[in-house]
Formats: sequence, structure tokens, C-alpha cells
Amino acid sequence: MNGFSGILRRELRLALAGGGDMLTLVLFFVITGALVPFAVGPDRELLARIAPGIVWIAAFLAMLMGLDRLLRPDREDGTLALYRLADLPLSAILAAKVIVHWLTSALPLILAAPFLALILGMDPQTFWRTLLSLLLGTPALAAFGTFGAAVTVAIRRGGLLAPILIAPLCVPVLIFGVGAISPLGGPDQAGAALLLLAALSLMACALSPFAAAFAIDWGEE
Amino acid sequence: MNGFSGILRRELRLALAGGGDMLTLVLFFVITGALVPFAVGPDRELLARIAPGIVWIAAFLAMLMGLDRLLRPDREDGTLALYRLADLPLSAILAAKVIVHWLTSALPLILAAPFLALILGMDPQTFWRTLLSLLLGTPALAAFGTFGAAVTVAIRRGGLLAPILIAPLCVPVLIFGVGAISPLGGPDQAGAALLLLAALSLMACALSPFAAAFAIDWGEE
Amino acid sequence: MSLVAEGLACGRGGHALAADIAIALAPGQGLLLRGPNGAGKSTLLLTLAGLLPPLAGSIRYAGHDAEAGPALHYCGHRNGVRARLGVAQTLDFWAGLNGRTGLSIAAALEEVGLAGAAGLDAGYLSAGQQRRLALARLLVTRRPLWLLDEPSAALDTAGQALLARLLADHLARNGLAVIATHDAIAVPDLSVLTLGEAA
Amino acid sequence: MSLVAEGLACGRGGHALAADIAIALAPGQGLLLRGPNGAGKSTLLLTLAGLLPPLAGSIRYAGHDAEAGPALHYCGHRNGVRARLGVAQTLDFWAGLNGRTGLSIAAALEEVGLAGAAGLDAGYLSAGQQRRLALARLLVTRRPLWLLDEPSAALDTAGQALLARLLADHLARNGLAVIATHDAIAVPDLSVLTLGEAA
Amino acid sequence: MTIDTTPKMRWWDRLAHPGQFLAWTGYLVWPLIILTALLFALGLYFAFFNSPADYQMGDTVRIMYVHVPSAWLSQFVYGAMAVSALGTLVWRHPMADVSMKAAAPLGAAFTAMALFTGSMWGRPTWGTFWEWDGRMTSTLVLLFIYLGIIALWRAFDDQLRAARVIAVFTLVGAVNVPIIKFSVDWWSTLHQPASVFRADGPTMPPSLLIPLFIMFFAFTFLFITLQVVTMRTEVRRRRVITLERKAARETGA
Ligand code: HEM
Ligand SMILES: Nc1ncnc2c1ncn2[C@@H]1O[C@H](COP(=O)(O)OP(=O)(O)OP(=O)(O)O)[C@@H](O)[C@H]1O
Ligand SMILES: Nc1ncnc2c1ncn2[C@@H]1O[C@H](COP(=O)(O)OP(=O)(O)OP(=O)(O)O)[C@@H](O)[C@H]1O
Ligand SMILES: [Mg+2]
Ligand SMILES: [Mg+2]
Repeated sequence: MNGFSGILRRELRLALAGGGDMLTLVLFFVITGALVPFAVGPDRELLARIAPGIVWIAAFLAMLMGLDRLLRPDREDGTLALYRLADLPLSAILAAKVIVHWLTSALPLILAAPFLALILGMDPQTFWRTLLSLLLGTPALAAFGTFGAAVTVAIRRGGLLAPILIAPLCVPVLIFGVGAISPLGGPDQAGAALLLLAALSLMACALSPFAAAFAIDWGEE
Repeated sequence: MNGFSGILRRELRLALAGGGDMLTLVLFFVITGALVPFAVGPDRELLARIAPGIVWIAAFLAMLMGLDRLLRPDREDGTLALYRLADLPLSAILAAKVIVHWLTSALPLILAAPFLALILGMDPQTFWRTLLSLLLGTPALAAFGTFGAAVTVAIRRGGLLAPILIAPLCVPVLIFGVGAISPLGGPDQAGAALLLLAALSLMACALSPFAAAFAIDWGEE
Repeated sequence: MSLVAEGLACGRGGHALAADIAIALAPGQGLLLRGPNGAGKSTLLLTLAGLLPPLAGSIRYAGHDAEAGPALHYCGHRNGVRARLGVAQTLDFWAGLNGRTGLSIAAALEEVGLAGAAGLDAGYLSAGQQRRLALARLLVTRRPLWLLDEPSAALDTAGQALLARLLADHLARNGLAVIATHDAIAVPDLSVLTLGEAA
Repeated sequence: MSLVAEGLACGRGGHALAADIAIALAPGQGLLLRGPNGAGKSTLLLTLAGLLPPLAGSIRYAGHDAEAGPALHYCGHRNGVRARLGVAQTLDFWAGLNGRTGLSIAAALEEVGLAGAAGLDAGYLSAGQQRRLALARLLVTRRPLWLLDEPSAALDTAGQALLARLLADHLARNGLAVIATHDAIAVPDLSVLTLGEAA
Repeated sequence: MTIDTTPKMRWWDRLAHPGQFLAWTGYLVWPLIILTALLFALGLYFAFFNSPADYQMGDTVRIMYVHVPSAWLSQFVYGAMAVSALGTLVWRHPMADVSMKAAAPLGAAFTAMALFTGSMWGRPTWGTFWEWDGRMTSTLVLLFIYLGIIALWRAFDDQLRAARVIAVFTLVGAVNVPIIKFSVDWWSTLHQPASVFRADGPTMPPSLLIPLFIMFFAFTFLFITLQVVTMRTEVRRRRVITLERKAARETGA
């Protein structure tokens, strides 16, 4: 476990010290969301109606965009090869990566979400539900994303490829995530969507480290 | 002029031969747009209303995402340093880059736009107006984007930074672009928006190669 | 522990670069890999490390207890050193990940001559210093087999001497080593395997 | 044309690596830069090329008509060769960009021994062949000053001879050259400037 | 072609040489702090005790004394940054780099403050925290630009190179900000009736204007003080980095 927490520490240290990556991601999230009113017009009612969807899509895109920095730097400086020879199994290392990815790209977005909610004119109740659904749903995005990064890490210019590959896989997360906020079928439906979201996140987090480890072991060198 | 057309030829050849970059971008565009119905719910009327905005935002994001491949490969293999010693001035080379960026990332999106319009249930008239506004507005995005790529080319892991920097500067393009489509202020306003869009594109295309050349000359090595 | 490889073929993308290689290393023995550029030295090392699948043949680590963790250290062209992490932090990270079965962090840094730079950002290190840091990684976790790819690259004369001393120590402690290099390594009694002679 | 640099200091990020350098090259003269790793040889070449600003001092290219385009060719570690472009296409591109004032494409490829590979994808070339292609770029556009950074890297013996021949030709045609290298270059009468001796 | 960079020491070079700068601004910091504190004390006294509550907005009008100066500074700081950028590009002055770098977070902070106080004010006066009004929207975009510049500074390892590139970007931004402002105004007047929620400047009674002006000066001096302090920290930080790198170079290898 020493190695596991070591990875968490190292990655968090890099993320906090490192080159404003987290700031860039949060900015991407907020800017993407804030662009929408320019595109659909500053109609308060319309905006409030689509606001949860916008927040989710912006979070979705931002998390996908952050994928490139998850494994590629490790591959480029040779760390990834060493991970494969570490005492800790590769899947445990990748589980740590999932956690770190969530902490460094989902958590900042969730913290920045109130700002976006404010300018999109979300009402407080919807806002809390959005926050809850983001909290439950983003782990699945982090897990799927780590898998996507692992699949594309061996490709030299794979920058946009991981998002493209992963986006279709993540559509259910988006559907349940938004479903948990604006319950067209009433509160029952919203509860069901939240449960499904949590189940999806749990399953994805449990399985993706193994799938990602496979992808790296088979694809590397 | 020989060198200028040489650059155009080279870049187009690379883009066409090269690794499905263009396909990835188009997929990103379509997927981003297609995610929206999942996020805001399948309400046809609502979708049709926000469709032009969505197409514009998706195009906007896709063009920003394509920035990373514009100058970075040239820098990494040493071509950029040689460009600075070429007979052709750097600004002319960058003007060629603007054109190529438009041809390889805006044009494919415009060609793929009908598909997205179909998914979002746009009516034909709006669709043609959207196409026209994309045609007039994307050159400005290409020009600003080239400038953003030039500013961040010296940074090793600058992937998301150029989009972040450029997006706020491109807000006017988005505003006039959408303004030219859904003329809430009547056809007069739409005409004005189109004119402003064209003016913006012209100005951006004329000035950005010089600004980008400055940024490269001052920031390199 | 001893290493035995028989009928080994290695290569990239299904294309064999070197075939029918036989290696037998007893405890305390070192092997130098030599050969022209592109002969497949690096590829062979990666195959021995298990990072590339062998195209044919077998590799056995006799007498190694699999429970005790991986049998080998690989040290390639890329040092796995990241800017914005401290020198001691980097080493501590690897020690935690691989197991603290060797020297302490401070002792290892002292050994490779980086004691003065312990608190520095590893990104400020010159190429030679980064290579020393990579060597220190081999010291904090004890593993019987060292696979070194051009370990002397970027090292100056003092660094070369350091490398030879570390290697001699390791072999004296019944370790094994396979080293691909173009340079001379001042360690006595290394056997030599030359690849790609025909090419 | 002749090159005169006086009191030149060059460095990275405001930190001077080499200071007070004086260079005077008359037509037909070549200069070898020598020195240990990190002495600043590559940095000096970049400064001479105008790609890095000098920290102090002046560089003059006397007798060069600025109308005729840049006075120099720079050939660095990275070859500017891109996969998915043909060999002849690559060369043609550079000729178009820099001006076709030298050999024809075919003649230049012939000269560097790549005539057979003209139609190949440049990404398939080995490192040595890519370096030859980079040298061919110097032949298709005639410029008086050549700045070469480790030109012999990755070249085999035949390649080294080729390089020496090209250099001798260039100097014989009243060209100038500054070459940073660790290898021996078989061209007579090169003057030598050694950097970083004190360090 | 001649490149001549023999250093010519002009008086402003000497005054703004990093070492000299630390020396003479050392005498300036405390007086600036005291002046700023006095101005704030005076301004806040006027604002809270010596100005009338608005007949419509009540006591919330007092937010104005923070909101308007910070909104004003959000633009002023960009101007200061653009001038510093010119200093970097035209005179290649190291202190201009430092000034540019110091101003970015300050500008972002003032802009954020304008947004925050504005929306705090908006809640009681027009019932919502945010309205896509032209002025507010362009302030928001300005905040994004500031934050982008901060991210850019953080991404560069070599601060000298960073300064020149960011200077170019800052100047392009300076050309663009008016265009953004115009387009946003066009957009929001097009789409919604002009919201008449603010008093017009000139019609303000003097009892409001005087404290407002004092607060203007207080905020401006706050900016100047913070700018000087941040620049001093930055100069020192750079020295430490230089020393560290030198140490790394000298530890052998
Ligand atoms: C987040 C919301 C807001 C933002 C971003 C904002 C931004 C600005 C800006 C940029 C200025 C211009 C300063 C100058 O030109 O020097 C300004 C001035 C002003 N604002 Fe706001 N504002 C906001 C909300 C409000 C609200 C809610 C009120 C009052 C109900 C208000 C009242 C004023 C007044 C009275 C002035 C000064 C008079 C003038 O220049 O016309 N603002 N604000
Ligand atoms: N990642 C890779 N993918 C595919 N082929 C590769 C890769 N790396 C190297 N090769 C090819 O494999 C061959 C052998 O490379 P290898 O690195 O094993 O040679 P080497 O003997 O170590 O040479 P050197 O002395 O230059 O280190 C070369 O022809 C090279 O082109
Ligand atoms: N891009 C860069 N940015 C900042 N510093 C650099 C950069 N490249 C090199 N350096 C530093 O500049 C110093 C000199 O490098 P330079 O490449 O000029 O040395 P060199 O004499 O060419 O060495 P070599 O023989 O290894 O080629 C080194 O200490 C290096 O760390
Ligand atoms: Mg090798
Ligand atoms: Mg060099």
C-alpha cells in the first residue's frame, strides 16, 4: 500500500505544482459552458431549462480533454515501462490513476460548477441535484477515460483519439446523469437514475483498472 | 510564391495522407453535437430552436481542438526552426498555415454539418443560413487559432492551452455567427451580423499571420 | 539467481532482429551486448525484461522467488525523471513503489554524488545528473538482475567510474547484469555477446 | 562573404554559457567547434543563425546582399524530415521555400546517395539516410554560410566521407562553415574553437 | 546584417534594474501601504456613515463603493499590462516582464471582485444574481482572458521566453477587448430590452460622488501597492531560481 499512496502523492503533487493543468481544465469547463448563451441567446428561461445538460456536457468534454495528460507524459519519459516492472501490479497503479484523474479533473470541475450554475441561472434545487449527479457520475467518466487513455497511449499523436473512442461508451453516464436532475418521469425516475449512475460508476471503477492494464501490457512497445 | 504554394501542397498532402486526423476532428464535431439531445432531452422544438447554436459551438470546439496538430509537429521535428530561416518570410508561411487550417479543419466540418443538422431537426432555411454563416465565420476562427497555436507552440504540454486562450477572443465570431442565423432582430440584423462576421474574418486573416510570426520569433528557443 | 535463455529470438512488429540467442548467466556474472546501430540490442534487453514478448525461445530465472517481487531492474534510454518533483521525492517514490529493500534514500543519493541536489527540482538536473538519479533507483530496491541500456550515455568520466563501481559491487554481491553499450566499461570479467555481426 | 563576431556571449534563459567569443571567418574558411557536453556549442550555432538572441556582442555578415535572402543554412539535430512525405517531395518543398539556386533535386539526391530512394516515404528512411536528406537540403539552395550541429551523428563511414566531400566542395567554392562536432572531420585546414575549457 | 546588443544604460534602465528596483521600492512599500490604508479608512467612513441610502435601493447602494472602483480597475489593470507588454517588446526591459506577470493575477482578482459585488448587488436590486447584460458579459469575458494569461504564465518553464510571448498575446487581446465589448453590447441589446437598473453617472448627487471618488483612489493605490509588492516578490523568486539552477549545474555531472 506504500506504493499505492506514493503514486497518489506523486500525481497530486505534479497536478498541484504542475503548469496550471488543473486551472486550464477548469477554465475549459467554465468557458465551454459560458459560450452556450452566446450561441442560443440570453433567454433566461431557455437557459435555465437546458442548464443541467450544459453543465454535464461541459464536464464531460473537459474530463475527456484532460485524458491526454494522464498517461502520455509517463510513457514519454519512460515511467510507464518502469510501472510494468514495479512491485505493485499495473492494475493497482492504474486504479491509483483513476482516483487521481477524478481528484484532479472531476473534483475541480465540481467545485467550479456553482459558478457555471449561477451564470446559467439554475435554480438552487436543480443545482444541488446537478452536483449530486456529477458526484456520482464522474467516477465512471474517470474510469472509462483511464481506459481510453491506456488504449491510445501507444499512439504517438493520439490527442483527440481517446475522447472520440470513449465518448460513445460514456453516453449512458450522460443519460442517467441528466436523468437524475430533470426528472421528466417524476422523482421516482430521478432516484432510479441516480442508483443506476452509482452502479455504473462502481462497476466502471472496479473493472477499468484491469482492462486498462491489459491494454497497456498488450499495446506497449 | 513558389514556396507559398509548396507549403499549401505539403500540408494538404500530410492532412490527406495523414492518419485520419481529419476524420477524428469530424467525429469530434458530430459527437459533440449529437450529445446535446441526450443532455437536454429529445424535445424536437427545443432542439430545433437551439440547433444553430449547437452547430456553431460544436464547430468552434472542434476547430480549437484541432489546433494542437497545426504547429507542434513542425516544432518537434525541427521544421519550424528552418521556417524561420527560409527565403519566404515567416508571416507568409503562417498565412499558408491559416489557409491550410481552414481547409483541413473548417471545410470538413462544414461538409459534415448537414448530418448534424439532420440529427438536430433543423429546417432547411435555417440550415442554409447556418452554412453561410459558418463559411463566413470559420476563417476568423482559423486565423485566431493559428495565432493561439503560435503562442503555445513553445510549451511542451500546451494541448488545451491554446483553446482556452483563444476561446474568449473568438466570442465575437460566435455572436455574429449565430446572430446571422436566427435573426431575432429581423433580417436587417442578420445582414448586419453577416457583414460584421465577414469583416472580422477578413481582418483576422490579414493580421493574424503577423501576430503569430511575432509570437514564434520571440518565443522560440 | 541465474538467468538462462535458449533459442531466443527477439524483434519488433513480428520481424526478428536477432534469432537463436543463447544466454546463461550464473550469479555474479555480467554480460555486455555489443553490435552496430539497429542490431537489436535494446530490443533484446526489453525482451529479457519481459516488456516485449519473445518471438521464439524461452527465458528462465532459475532460483528466483516470485513472491519476492520482480527479479530485475530495467534502466533504459529514458530516465523516468519528471520535472517539478524533487530529486529525493523522485527516489522516494520509486523506493515506495518497488519496495525499500536496499539503501536508504540519503545513502543512495550520496552514493551517486547527488547528495547536494536532494532538494532540487529534478527537472533542473543536466542529462548526466538525471542518469545518476536513474542509477540511484537501482540501489534503493535490491533486485538480482540489472538490465542496462547504454548506461554510460551522458555520463562524464567521473560518472563512468561511478557506473563501473556500482556494477562491480552489484556483481560482487552475486547480482547479474546485462549491459548494452558502445562504450568501454571498466569492469573485469564481463562476457560479451555481439549481435548483428552478419548484418 | 565573411563572418565577424566580436565579444559574443550566448546562453539560454538569460544565463551565459559562453562569453567573449571572437570569430572571424574569411571566404573559404571553416571553423570546428569543440568542447564537452553542455559547453554551449549548439547554443552558439543557434545564436549565429539568429535563432537565439545573443546576450552580448555583435555578429556581422560582411559582403552579403540582404536582398538575396538569408545568408546561411542551419542543420541541427532534428532533420525536419516528416513521415508520409516522399523523399523527393521533401527536398522539392525545401527548394521551393528557400529558392532553387543550387543543384536540381535529382542531382542533389544523387550527390548524397539517395537517388534510389527518391520515391520512398521519408519516414521509412533510417536515421543515417534522414541525415543525408537533410544535407541534400543544403545543396539545392546555395547559401554562403553553413552552420552544422553534429552533422556526422548517425552517419556510417561512407556517410562521413560524403560529408567531408560536401564540406570541402563548399569551402572550395568560397563558402564558410561552422561545425559543432565531437567526431573528426576529414577536411584539411579547419580552424578550431574550443568552448568550455575552463569548466 | 548586423546584430548589436551592447547594453546601453539609460537612467530608466538603472532605475529599473532588478537590483536597483528592490533597493528603491524598499523605501516605497510602507508609505504606499499607509496611504492606501488612510484612503480606505476615509472612503469607508464616507461610504458607511456619511452618505445617504438610496431611496430605491436602500443600504445596498453602498456596495457601489466597492463595485464601481473594482470594475474600473479591472479595465485599468489590463491597460497597465498592455503598456508593460510594450515595454517588454520594444525596450526588452526585464522589469516590464515582471510588471506584466504581477499584474495578471491582480487584474483577475479585481475583475472577480467586480463580478462578485455586481451579482451581490443584483440580487436585491433586480432579483437575480446574473443577467446577460452587455457590461457584465464583457467583464466575464475579460476575466477569462486574465485567467488564460495566468495559465499561460504557469505553463512556461522559462520566464524570459514566456514574457515575450505573453506580451504579444496581451497586445492582441488589447486590440480584441473593444471588439468583444462591441459585439456583446450588440448581442444583448439585440436580444433583450435594455435593463434600466443603474443610475447614470453624471446624475449622481455629490454626496454619492465624493465617497466614490475617494474609493477610486483607494482602490487605485491598493493596486499600485500590491503591484509593487508582487513585483518585489517576483524579482526575489527569480533570483532564487537562478541560484538553484546554478547550484544544480555546479553539483558535478
Ligand atoms: C456581475 C454583475 C456586474 C458586473 C460584471 C458589472 C460590471 C460593471 C462595469 C464593467 C462597470 C464599468 C466601470 C467603468 O466603466 O469604469 C460597472 C459600473 C457600474 N455598475 Fe456594475 N456590474 C454588475 C452589476 C451591477 C449591478 C447589479 C448594479 C446596480 C444595481 C451595478 C451598478 C453599477 C454602477 C452604478 C456603475 C457605475 C456607473 C457607470 O459607470 O455607469 N452593477 N459595472
Ligand atoms: N518502437 C519501435 N517500433 C518499431 N520498430 C522499432 C522501434 N524502436 C526501434 N525499432 C527498430 O528496431 C531495430 C532495432 O532497434 P534497437 O533499438 O534494438 O537497436 P540497437 O541495437 O539498440 O541500436 P543502437 O545501437 O542504436 O541502440 C531498428 O531497426 C529500429 O528501426
Ligand atoms: N531548450 C533549452 N532551454 C534551456 N536550456 C537549455 C535548452 N537546451 C539546452 N539547454 C542548456 O544549455 C546548456 C548548453 O547546451 P548546448 O546544447 O548548447 O550544449 P552543447 O555544447 O551543444 O552540448 P552537446 O555536446 O551535448 O551537444 C546545457 O546546460 C543545457 O542544459
Ligand atoms: Mg539501443
Ligand atoms: Mg549540442
